[in-house]
Amino acid sequence: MAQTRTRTRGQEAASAGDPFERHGVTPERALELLREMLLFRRFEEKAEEAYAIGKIGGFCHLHIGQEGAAVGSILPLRQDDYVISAYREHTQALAKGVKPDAVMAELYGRATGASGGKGGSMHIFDKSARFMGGHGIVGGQVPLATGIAWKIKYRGEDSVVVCFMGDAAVNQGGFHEALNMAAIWELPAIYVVENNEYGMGTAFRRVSLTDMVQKASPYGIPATSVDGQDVLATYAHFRDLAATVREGGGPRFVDLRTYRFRGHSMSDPVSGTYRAKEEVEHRTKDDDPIVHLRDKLMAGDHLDQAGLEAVDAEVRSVVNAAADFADQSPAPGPEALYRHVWAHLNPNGRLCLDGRGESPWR
Amino acid sequence: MAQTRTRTRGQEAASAGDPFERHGVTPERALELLREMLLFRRFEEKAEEAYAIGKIGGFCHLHIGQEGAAVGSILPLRQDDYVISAYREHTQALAKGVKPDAVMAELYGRATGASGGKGGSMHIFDKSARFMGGHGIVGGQVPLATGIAWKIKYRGEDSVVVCFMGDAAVNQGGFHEALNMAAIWELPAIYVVENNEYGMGTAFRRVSLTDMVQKASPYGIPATSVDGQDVLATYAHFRDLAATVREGGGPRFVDLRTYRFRGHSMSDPVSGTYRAKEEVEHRTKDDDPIVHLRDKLMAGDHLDQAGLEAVDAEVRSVVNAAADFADQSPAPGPEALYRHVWAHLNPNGRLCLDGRGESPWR
Amino acid sequence: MAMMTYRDALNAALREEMERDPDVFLMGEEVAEYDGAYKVSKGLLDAFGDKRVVDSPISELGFAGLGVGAAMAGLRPVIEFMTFNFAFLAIDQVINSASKMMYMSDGQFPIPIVFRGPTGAALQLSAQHSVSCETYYVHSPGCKVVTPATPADAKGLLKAAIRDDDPVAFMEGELLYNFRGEVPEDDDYVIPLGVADLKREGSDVSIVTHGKMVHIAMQAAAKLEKDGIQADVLDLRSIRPLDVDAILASVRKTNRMVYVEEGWSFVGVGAQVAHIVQEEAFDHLDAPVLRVTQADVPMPYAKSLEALAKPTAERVVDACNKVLYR
Amino acid sequence: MAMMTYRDALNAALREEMERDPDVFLMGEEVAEYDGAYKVSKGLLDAFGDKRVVDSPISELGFAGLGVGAAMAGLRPVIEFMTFNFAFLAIDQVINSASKMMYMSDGQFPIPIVFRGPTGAALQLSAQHSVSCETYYVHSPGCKVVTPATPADAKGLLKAAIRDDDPVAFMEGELLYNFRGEVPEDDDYVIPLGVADLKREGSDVSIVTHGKMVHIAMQAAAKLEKDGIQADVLDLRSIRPLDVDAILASVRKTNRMVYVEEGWSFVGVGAQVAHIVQEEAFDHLDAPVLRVTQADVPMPYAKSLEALAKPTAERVVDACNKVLYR
Ligand SMILES: Cc1ncc(C[n+]2csc(CCOP(=O)(O)OP(=O)(O)O)c2C)c(N)n1
Ligand SMILES: Cc1ncc(C[n+]2csc(CCOP(=O)(O)OP(=O)(O)O)c2C)c(N)n1
Ligand SMILES: [Mg+2]
Ligand SMILES: [Mg+2]
Repeated sequence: MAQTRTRTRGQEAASAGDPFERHGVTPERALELLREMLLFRRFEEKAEEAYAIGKIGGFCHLHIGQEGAAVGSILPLRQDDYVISAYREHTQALAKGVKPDAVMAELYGRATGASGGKGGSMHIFDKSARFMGGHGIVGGQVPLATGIAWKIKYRGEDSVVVCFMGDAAVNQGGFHEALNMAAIWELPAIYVVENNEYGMGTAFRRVSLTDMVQKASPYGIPATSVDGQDVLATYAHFRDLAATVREGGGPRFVDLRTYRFRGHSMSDPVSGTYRAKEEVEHRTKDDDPIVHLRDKLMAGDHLDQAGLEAVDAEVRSVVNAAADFADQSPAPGPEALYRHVWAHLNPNGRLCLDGRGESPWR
Repeated sequence: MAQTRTRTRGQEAASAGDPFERHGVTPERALELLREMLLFRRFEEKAEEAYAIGKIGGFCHLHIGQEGAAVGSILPLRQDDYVISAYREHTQALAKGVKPDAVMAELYGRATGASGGKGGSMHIFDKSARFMGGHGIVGGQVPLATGIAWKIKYRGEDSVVVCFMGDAAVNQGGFHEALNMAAIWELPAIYVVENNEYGMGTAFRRVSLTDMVQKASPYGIPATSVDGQDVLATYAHFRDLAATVREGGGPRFVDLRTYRFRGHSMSDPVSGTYRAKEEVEHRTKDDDPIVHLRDKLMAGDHLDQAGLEAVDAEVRSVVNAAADFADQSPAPGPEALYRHVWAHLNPNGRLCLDGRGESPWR
Repeated sequence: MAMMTYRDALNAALREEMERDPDVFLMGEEVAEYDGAYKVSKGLLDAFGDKRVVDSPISELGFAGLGVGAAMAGLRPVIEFMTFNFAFLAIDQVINSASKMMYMSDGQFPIPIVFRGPTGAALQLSAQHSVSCETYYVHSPGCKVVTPATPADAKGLLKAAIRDDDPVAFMEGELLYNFRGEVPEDDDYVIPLGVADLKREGSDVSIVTHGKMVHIAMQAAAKLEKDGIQADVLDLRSIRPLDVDAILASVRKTNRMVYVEEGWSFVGVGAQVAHIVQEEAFDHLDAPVLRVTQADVPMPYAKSLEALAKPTAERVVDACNKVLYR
Repeated sequence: MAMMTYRDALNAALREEMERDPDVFLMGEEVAEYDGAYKVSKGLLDAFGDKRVVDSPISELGFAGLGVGAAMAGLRPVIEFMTFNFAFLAIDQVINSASKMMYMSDGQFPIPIVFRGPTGAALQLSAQHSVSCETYYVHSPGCKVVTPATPADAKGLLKAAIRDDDPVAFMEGELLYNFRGEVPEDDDYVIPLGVADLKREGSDVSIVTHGKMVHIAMQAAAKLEKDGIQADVLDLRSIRPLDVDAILASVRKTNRMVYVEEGWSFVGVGAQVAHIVQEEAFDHLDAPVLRVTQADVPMPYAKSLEALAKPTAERVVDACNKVLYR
């Protein structure tokens, strides 16, 4: 089978030399990646704060710890490439170019949010950024991604679609159906498992006898594995993959190994129930994608403490501005309730049938 | 991965010797297998006739050509093993011990049918024979089989369940979900694809880039492939597999290669649209499981023409008796309409709400 | 006008819309090389090629979702379910993705998709192949439901459904495919969704119905006529949008209504229509609204039982007599 | 009697039934090591071990089907859906397998299975996590639907559902889990399915409802009382079987009815109940039956919109006033 396993960590240990050169990423670009990761970290910390004081409601799934995976996989993409994801998608949206203001306002449920306040944390959409959501049914976005890839090929375009999912999503039947169709029709899709080893409280090894890279083998889709905590390796990996897929190489499957530093959602404890405290502490301390890149940049003299602090201050101000923007934005007014259920006002018949008499579609 | 491919035909060509000895099947047993296959062939030819004159209605999917697959996989099982299948299941039911009378009466829609005339061709059930249906949603029986296997393990029994499906069913998500659960819980199930190369008019190679044996690889389920037109090889294969699974070896996946000699259902032409006439003629002529075994038995002097004719006459009389039984059986009466929708008469509330006032559950 | 079958009318609608709009494509099991399990897509592969007429694997959830994704990205898919019975596997993508996408995204992603195929029973296909699926699709906002009864309606409504920017569950009838009727040949023969059709005019009782049951209703009306009873037969044609005005107009005229529906009664479409009528025409009703539906059982195989389970013209006549206190 | 939460009452029911019958097991996502996403199964893994309290992969179609197969073979599975929103993926196995199996097999294979989990909205979970799923399960014959509103009902009805030989969709409420009330401790406290409960007695108007909305109805009744209006609040408790007699008795007394339901209105449960009432108590109705439901939109996230979308006590009061012509 067409399976290669790129154990990036292993390679790195084996081969010496400059990590930037090795991955073909300039230090300047690496600094941009650092800035993005830091922005995402601060953004989510802000969301965490806002949730605690009730400004954000519902479910809120943080991506903290997984920033390297988002940045490394999405930054190499073009503006006209598509990204689609599940419900842990704030930073993926940001990486694809959705404005921090719009994402934060969505979390706050405001009319200025990316989805007008109707979607919330799990349903961030931005058509102009080609960020295709934000989906809450585990695995539900995978067939959608196949459809987006279908459209790209149908129209003879050279975009690609990158579809993110969690490790638990591969146990959904729709995943299999969608990958098989992408394979037989050679669609330009990259299916990426953000493999943080847990689906809520269930360790992946408890629900699978095989490694993640095996999951695409019945479809003949080439699969690779890459360390998402190493943003340079991830960046290089996706840069190369996107080029291959763009040139008509057909779909790819990636086991993007990472770790979630927070609980599954805001109500889930970080550790204790299904992950030992030691495990979480160890991973959080020793496997932080931001720390990894910072250290490399500093070791190569591309960054010093002052530079780091400047970046941090800058992203903090972006985040604070986003929070202020959200805070000051209006909640959607009552006229929004019935808007956009249907594409057009219907001249005939009734579309809305709740007997309330408030809908223009009555 | 734990995959072995038993290309039975290849082996056969390579190794010489007595086919009965090689597969550990006595000529006496082989004669029984021949008799069963012949019974099934005649049974289905009768059904074909009955359909043509309107005694059987609805969909009717014949198994003609695939008798070796049914006989070779089911005859080695014990009475307390379970079999479950899709809608092309007449001969599998017979092989598991459902009476020809009951199967034929079911096809005729009579009260004496295996399912009281309520199920028809696609839904043959016989609890006492542990024949678990007869399911019409492609792939739908696969999770059910996993559940039956779950019960066997739950109760600490040593039965196995054999689950049949067509080659198209592996493209259903439920197949994947069900196999994964059987794998992680080490359930005593044998999942068998009756790989007749076509799902209706769609050749398997058009909807899969890989071979059938690949389909279980993400679950770590050992997979084998066997020639279903060679009933001796199939018998030996399933005898050995059932023993392994019975001893706690966990689930297995089998690519049981075969060929459908008739159209998909009664309205589908045998050849011409999606299968070339030459292909069908060649396979029908040169790869008939009954002919294969007959030739081996005759070559080994275990059977002569008179013997064959005697067997044929005997099974024809069984089939004719079944048709007579069906013909003379009553159609289910009106009292059957509302019976067995619910397990018990409900003392409270209404279960049946069609406003007709005819149901005892009103 | 041309005489043609319901099947050919659907085929013509597909063909014309595919010619008109290169973004329209057809995908489903056996739709291409096999010309469709019920031959609705006959000749379309030859006419449009395998990029636009596509045989899918048996993966209902997957290809329904594929269609929704393609619609998000700007295409106008027509997804054929071989029958809606198999679409229970795909309904998550219809309800959770297609029907909610535009709302969740605040209008950014309309989903112009048609899910089409037969609903309801044919002959002796038993429990798993005979479900009338309207209720499952019409309950959730965001999805339109269309149920043509005649060849002309099949053509005009399918063209409207394909041009519509919302998801549409377009429900045909296996037993209707061979039904023949006059069909306008005009390329722009589009019947707007939400306009009921008074298939027969009367004054004594309103028989309201949709889909295949229109023909049962017409038979019942003919029988009633022999008894001097004149029935309105109102074919809703689409259940969402629902032509409430036409329903109320008929009931205000006749003061009595019978709803005929192929599927199960409990929370069926007729229950909702009855509710609307009692709410909005309370003082006009001279009798309770009655319904004629499938027996509240899974469809049995045996011919004898199947006949008892299905709604019949006789049952409709009985119900009409009842609301007429005859 | 003991004061306990709805959550603990469900837990007690599971525990008692698992002790009573070794064939009962619980399977679902996070039900074992995590004690359940909503902690309904707290402590059961410790008490019964990992053969009987089983964490499944996220494979709703697969483990629902597994449950049906196990039930065919003689076990009594309780399958937890983390919420019924996710069960759209599994509904094929509920409708096409569980609900039809006994009929298709002419009584050979009853399916004693319970599918349970929360239905309807919690707080700000938006479109894909807030659907009230009753209609999808109650439409097809062969499946019972139970919707407890109080801790005592939760316990007594879940025990009944587990002992029942038919498939039961047992629909809880995320917002009910912390609700406290008196619960009989008797091991044989089983509430028969199909018996509605008059949660409050009045004479002026019948508020009929089920599930979480019972509490909204009670609030509305309290408000109405201040205006001198006495309302019956009838909690159906199960939708199939349906206690038609209790509904009719209440309406025959008050001559007016309002149905309150958490979900969408179009072909909702209330439409069916309204239909039955107008059919069977036509002459007793002094006003049309009105309904209070979710707005006919997918559930929006923003607090402001969510509040508008959900049914409220005020809306129920308004509807009552309307049927009272006040
Ligand atoms: C079909 C479905 N089942 C269950 C859930 C509830 N749920 C939400 S997230 C989740 C775990 C998913 O884990 P994984 O795919 O690994 O993603 P991660 O949360 O780790 O990013 C579950 C069970 C759901 N949203 N959809
Ligand atoms: C979910 C579902 N989709 C579609 C169908 C219609 N259908 C019935 S049989 C069949 C082909 C199945 O082929 P295969 O699995 O290879 O089995 P075979 O008929 O060859 O035995 C199809 C598409 C169905 N019954 N169920
Ligand atoms: Mg995960
Ligand atoms: Mg096949």
